[in-house]
Amino acid sequence: MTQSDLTILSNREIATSVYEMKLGGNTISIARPGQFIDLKLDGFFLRRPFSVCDLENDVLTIIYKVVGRGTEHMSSLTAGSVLDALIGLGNGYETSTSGASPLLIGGGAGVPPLFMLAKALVSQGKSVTAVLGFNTAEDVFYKGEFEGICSRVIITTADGSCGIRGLVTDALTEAGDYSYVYTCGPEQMLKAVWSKINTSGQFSFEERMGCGFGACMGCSCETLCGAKRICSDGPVLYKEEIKWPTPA
Amino acid sequence: MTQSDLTILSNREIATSVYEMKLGGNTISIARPGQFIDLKLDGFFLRRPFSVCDLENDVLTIIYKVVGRGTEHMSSLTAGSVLDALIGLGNGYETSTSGASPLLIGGGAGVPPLFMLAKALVSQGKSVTAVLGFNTAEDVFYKGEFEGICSRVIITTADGSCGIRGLVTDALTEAGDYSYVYTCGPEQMLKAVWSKINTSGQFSFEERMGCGFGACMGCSCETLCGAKRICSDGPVLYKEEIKWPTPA
Amino acid sequence: MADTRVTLCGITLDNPVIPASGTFGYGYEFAKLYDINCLGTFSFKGTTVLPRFGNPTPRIAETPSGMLNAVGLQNPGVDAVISYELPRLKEVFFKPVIANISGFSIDEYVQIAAVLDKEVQVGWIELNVSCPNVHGGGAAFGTTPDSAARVTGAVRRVTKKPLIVKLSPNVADIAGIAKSCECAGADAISLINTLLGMRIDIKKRSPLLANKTGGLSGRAIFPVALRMVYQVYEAVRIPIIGMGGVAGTEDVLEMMLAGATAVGIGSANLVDPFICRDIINSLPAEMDKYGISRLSDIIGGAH
Amino acid sequence: MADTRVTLCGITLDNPVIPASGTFGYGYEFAKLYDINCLGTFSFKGTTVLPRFGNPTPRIAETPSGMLNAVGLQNPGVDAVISYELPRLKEVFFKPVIANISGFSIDEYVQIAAVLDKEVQVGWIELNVSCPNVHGGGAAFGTTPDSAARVTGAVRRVTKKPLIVKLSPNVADIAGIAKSCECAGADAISLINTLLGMRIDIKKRSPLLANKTGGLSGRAIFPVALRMVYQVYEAVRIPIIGMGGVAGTEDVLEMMLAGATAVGIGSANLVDPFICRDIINSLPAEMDKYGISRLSDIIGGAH
Ligand SMILES: Cc1cc2nc3c(=O)[nH]c(=O)nc-3n(C[C@H](O)[C@H](O)[C@H](O)COP(=O)(O)OP(=O)(O)OC[C@H]3O[C@@H](n4cnc5c(N)ncnc54)[C@H](O)[C@@H]3O)c2cc1C
Ligand SMILES: Cc1cc2nc3c(=O)[nH]c(=O)nc-3n(C[C@H](O)[C@H](O)[C@H](O)COP(=O)(O)OP(=O)(O)OC[C@H]3O[C@@H](n4cnc5c(N)ncnc54)[C@H](O)[C@@H]3O)c2cc1C
Ligand SMILES: Cc1cc2nc3c(=O)[nH]c(=O)nc-3n(C[C@H](O)[C@H](O)[C@H](O)COP(=O)(O)O)c2cc1C
Ligand SMILES: Cc1cc2nc3c(=O)[nH]c(=O)nc-3n(C[C@H](O)[C@H](O)[C@H](O)COP(=O)(O)O)c2cc1C
Ligand code: FES
Ligand code: FES
Repeated sequence: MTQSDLTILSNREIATSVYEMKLGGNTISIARPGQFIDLKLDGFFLRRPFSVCDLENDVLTIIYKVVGRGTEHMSSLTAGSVLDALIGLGNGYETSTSGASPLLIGGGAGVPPLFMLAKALVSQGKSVTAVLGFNTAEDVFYKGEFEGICSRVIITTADGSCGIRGLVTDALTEAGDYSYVYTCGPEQMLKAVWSKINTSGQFSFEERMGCGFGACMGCSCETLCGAKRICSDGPVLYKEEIKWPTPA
Repeated sequence: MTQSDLTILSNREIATSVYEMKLGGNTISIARPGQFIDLKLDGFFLRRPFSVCDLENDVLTIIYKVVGRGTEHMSSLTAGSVLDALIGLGNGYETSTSGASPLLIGGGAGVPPLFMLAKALVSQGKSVTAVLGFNTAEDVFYKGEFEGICSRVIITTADGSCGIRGLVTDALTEAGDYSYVYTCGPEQMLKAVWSKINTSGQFSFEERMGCGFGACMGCSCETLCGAKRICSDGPVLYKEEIKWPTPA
Repeated sequence: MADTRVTLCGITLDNPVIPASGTFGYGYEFAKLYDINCLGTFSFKGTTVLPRFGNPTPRIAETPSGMLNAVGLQNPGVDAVISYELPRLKEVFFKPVIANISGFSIDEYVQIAAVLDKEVQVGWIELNVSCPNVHGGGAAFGTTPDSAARVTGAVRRVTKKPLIVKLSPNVADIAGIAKSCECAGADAISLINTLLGMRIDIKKRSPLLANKTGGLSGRAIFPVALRMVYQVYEAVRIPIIGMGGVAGTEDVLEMMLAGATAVGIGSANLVDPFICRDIINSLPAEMDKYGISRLSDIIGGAH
Repeated sequence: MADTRVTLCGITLDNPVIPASGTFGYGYEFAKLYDINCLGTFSFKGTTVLPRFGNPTPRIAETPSGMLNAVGLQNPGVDAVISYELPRLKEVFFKPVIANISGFSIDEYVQIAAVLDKEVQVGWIELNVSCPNVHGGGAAFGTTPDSAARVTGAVRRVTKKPLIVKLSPNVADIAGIAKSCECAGADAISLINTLLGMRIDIKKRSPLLANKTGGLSGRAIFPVALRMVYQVYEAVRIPIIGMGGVAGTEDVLEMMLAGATAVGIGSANLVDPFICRDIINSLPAEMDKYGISRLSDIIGGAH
C-alpha cells in the first residue's frame, strides 16, 4: 500500500449514474487485479473504496455508481483535480488457479474489477467467458470493452431489455463449461453464484470500511479459516472458506 | 440583507499576507459604507465577515488579511470560483454627520471600509483626511488609492519604515483640524482614538459572530444605550454610546 | 400529495420543522427574510424572569462541523417579551409559538410559566432545564432525574398549556431523565441541548471563550442527538422534538425515524438563514424519493 | 532546538504523540508504512481474556467530521497477544508500549493485567473502563465513580506497572470519576473514549450499524474532549493522556494547553495512515511559531 496524489484525466458518465474516471500518477503499488484504491474526498471524513478497473501505463481507471453523497461529489469533479488516494489495497485475485477457461461473473458495480482481471487472464493465454448482470439496458457498461478481450460475453438484465432476461445465475447453462469462477457483485448475487457453480472460485466482497488497510477491524467477516478483514485479508475470498451469515 | 452567489473576479496579494478580492454578482442590498458581507467557505462551519471596501458597478471589493485557516483558504481561491455570501450586513457609517472636513482613521485590517467611506464623503463634496496605520512598510496597502481621492493621506508605521513612526494617534496633530472622526481598527486603537479626539465620531467594531444578522446574540456588547449586537445594531457605534469593558 | 403534517401535544403542525430556541430570536428578524408562517412553529429565545445581558464576549467559537456558544441566555426578560416581543411577532406569525423558558431556581421557572400561560400566542411552554441550578449547588436541573422531575412538576401545576421539557445531553442516562419528566407531567420531551465543549487560543494560551466552556451545536453532534432521541423514544410515550445538528431534509427524516415527532433546527439557521424554508419546500420531493406518503407514519420507524 | 519530550509516569517519551487504542492494531501494519519508533509510544488494540470476533457488520458509519464504530473489541485474546503479537511487535518497535485491556467483570481485568504485568515490552497498562459491566447490570464500569474505582483498585493490586485508566465521556461528571480513579491508585487518566452515537439508514428504516449504536470519534468530538481534559486537569494531580478528534499539530498543542501530558490520536490514523509521523515531524516548527522551546512547559498552560 502507498499514498499517491492522483490527477483526474477524465470523468464521464458511461451508463445511468455510472461514471468512468481515469486517474494519472504513481500507481506502482498496484500488483493484482481485484485490488482497490481508497479516495479522500473534500468534506467527507472516511475515504471511499473503489476497485481498480484497469491499469495501463500508469493510467488507472475506476468505474463508480452514484449511490450517495460521496459518489455524487465525485461525479462533479473535473479533469485536472487531484485526489489523495491510498492505492494497492487488498489481496486481489490470484490468476494461477484459473485453469484454461475461467468464467467471470459480475453484477452492477461489481463488474469493474473483472475487466483488469480479464485482461490478465487473457494475457496468460486463457479463454475467458464473462457474464455481466445489470438491471436494465441503460445500466449496461463496458460491454464492448469486455467483448474486445474475452472469448465470450453474456449480458443479463433483470427486465430483459438487453441480453438474457434474468440474473447472472440464469446464464450459467448458456455459459457452458468453465474451469474456474471469479466473481464480484452484491452479496445476494455472490451467494447465488456460490451455490450454483460446480467448480472452485474466488469471490470479491464489499464491506463498510474505517481504514481500508487492516488497522481498525471495521470490516471483519467470519470465514471457515477464522476472522478475516475484507480490506486486507480480502476483498477476495476463496469459495471454500466463505461462511455465509445466514445459510446459503 | 440578502443572500448572493458572488463570482471571484480577481484575488491578489497587495501587501504581506493581505489580499484584495474582487467579486461580481448581485450586490443590491449593500446600502452604505461600513457594511459587511459574510462568506461561506468550503469546509468551515461559520461564515467569515469582511467589510465592503469598494463597490462600483456591481463589482464588490474586499481586502483581507490572512490570520487563520479560513482566510488562508480564501487566499488559495482563484477567479471563477463562486462564493455564497450574505451581503448588506450591519448598519454602516452615517455620512450626514461628518461636517465639512472629516478625519478617517484606520488600522491594519480596519482600513478597508474607510475606502468606500472616503469615496462617499468626497462625492458629497467634503474634504477628507485619512490616517492609515500599519506595522511596517510591507504591510501598507491602498496608499495610492486613498491618495487618489482624499485631500490628504498620512501613513503611520510602528517601526517608522513608511510615513510617521508610531501609532495612528501619534499623527493626530499632523492631521490638523477636523470636523468629525470615522474609525475602524483593533480595539486597542479604537480606545486610544476615542480618548484622544476632540470631536464626535463613529467607531467600527469587530466581534466573533455566530450568524452576522442579529439572530443569535453571539456578538453582543454593552453600550451606554443598552446591549447592542455588533452584527446588526453595529458594527458602527457612535462615540457617545461606547462603553469600554475596562476604563479607557 | 405528500402529507407533511404532524401533531404535537394536540396541536397540528403543517410540517415538523421547528427553528430551535436561541437561533431564531423572537422570529421577526427571519420574517424580514421569508414568510415564517411556512414553519411548523418555532421556539423563541430562552426567556428568564429578569433581563440578562449574558456572558462577556467572545461568546462564539468555531469547531469542526460545529460551533460553541456561551451566549448565556441574553434576553429582555419575560415582561418585555410579553409587552414588546410578542406583539411584534403577532404581526408576522399567525401560529402558536413555543415559549422557551429558563430559570435559576424552581420559583423562577414557575413564575415565568405562570405569566406565559396567559398568552394566547404561546402554544407550548418549553422548559430549558440545562441552566445551572444555583440553589442546588450549580449543577444543571437537567442532569439528575430528581431535579428534572421537581422543576417539571412545579411548572406543571401552574400551566394548562402543553409542557415540553428540553434536556441536556451531558448525562449518562438520558432515557432515565426523560422518563422521570414524563412521570412528573411533561407532555413532550425536546432534545438535545448543546454538548459542553471548549476551544483554546494557542497564541494567548487561554480558553477562546470568555466563559471558558461553551455549548457545542451543529452537524458534529447529529449522531449523538439521534442516539438520544432513539433511546428516549423507547423509554417514554410522549412525543419528542428531536434536534441537534440537523442541516438537511434527510436529517429530518433520520430524526423522525429515530422517534421524533417534530424536528428542531438550531445552528444551521445561523449559517444559512433560509434553511428551514428550503427544507420545508423540499420535504415532499424527498418523501416521494423514499416512498413516504404521510410523514407522521415514519415516526419511530427505525425501531 | 525544540525539546518535544514529555514524561508519562516516570517514562520519558521522545514526544507526546500516541496512536490511540483500536486504530493502530498491534503496530506492525503501520510499521510497514513508516518507522514507528518515531512515536512517543502507542496503545495497542483493546485486549480481552478470550479471543473475540466482535459485533456483526456493518460496524462503521460516517458522520459529519467523524465516524461511528461498533467493532466490539475484536482481538485474539491475551494469550495470543503474548505469544504472537508482542514477539512480532518486538521486531519493529523498541520502546515500551501501552497495553489497552478490557473486561466484562473485575476478575477479567485483574486476570489480564496480572499476565501483562510480566511482559517487559509493556510500559503501561491502560484500563478501558467503557465496557459494559455484565455483572453490574450492563452499564459501563466507567460511568460511576464507584465502579471505576473498584476496577482500578483491583487491578492496582496485581501490577506494579504504571496504571492508566481510560474514561468514557458519556457521563455528567467526568472530573468526579477521574478523581475517584486517582484515589483508587491510578497513575494516569486517559480520555476520552468515544461518545455514544447512531446513524439511521433511511431506505431500510433501521439503524445503519448492526449493533444499532456505535462510538463517535474523529474531529467532531475535539471540543468535548478538550473540555473534559481541561476539567480533569483541575481535579487530579496525575498526568492525562488527552485524545478525541486530534488531527493536526495545533490540536496537539491545544490538548496540552488544556492539561494533557501526552496526546492520543485515533481515527485520524485510519484516514491518513501517516498522520502521527507527519505531526511529529512538524512539531518543532509549530513550537517555534508559538514560541515554545520545551513542549512540557505548556502542559496545562491554559489554566
Ligand atoms: C473493496 C471495495 C471495492 C469497491 N469497488 C467499487 C467499484 O468499483 N465501483 C463502485 O461503484 N462501487 C464500489 N464499491 C462501493 C463503493 O465504495 C460505495 O458505493 C461508495 O463508498 C459509496 O459512497 P457514497 O458516499 O456515495 O455513499 P454513502 O452511502 O453516502 O456513504 C456513506 C459511507 O458508507 C460507505 N459505503 C456506502 N456503500 C458502500 C458499499 N457498497 N461498500 C462499502 N462501503 C460503502 C461509504 O464508503 C461511506 O463511508 C466498492 C466497495 C468496496 C468495499
Ligand atoms: C464586521 C467585521 C468586518 C471585518 N472586516 C474585515 C476586513 O475587511 N478585512 C479583514 O482582513 N478582516 C476583517 N474582519 C476580520 C475577519 O472576519 C477575520 O480575520 C476572519 O474571520 C478570520 O478568519 P480565519 O478563519 O482566517 O481565522 P480563525 O481564527 O481560524 O477563525 C476562527 C473563527 O473566529 C472568527 N474570527 C477570527 N478572528 C476574528 C476577528 N478579528 N473578528 C471576527 N471574527 C473573527 C472567524 O470568523 C471564525 O469564526 C472583520 C470582522 C468583522 C466582525
Ligand atoms: C447561539 C445559540 C443559542 C442558544 N440558546 C438557547 C436557548 O436560549 N434555550 C435553549 O433551550 N436552547 C438554546 N440553544 C440550543 C439550541 O436550541 C439547540 O438545542 C442546540 O443548538 C442543538 O441544535 P443544533 O445543533 O441544530 O444547533 C442555543 C443554541 C445556540 C447555537
Ligand atoms: C475503530 C476504533 C476502535 C477502537 N477501539 C478501542 C479499544 O479497543 N480500546 C479503547 O480503549 N479505545 C478504542 N477506541 C477509542 C479510541 O482509542 C479513542 O479513544 C477515540 O476514538 C477518540 O479518539 P479519536 O477521535 O482520535 O479517534 C477505538 C476507536 C476506533 C475509531
Ligand atoms: S477497514 Fe479497517 S481493518 Fe478493514
Ligand atoms: S452574530 Fe448573531 S447576533 Fe450578531
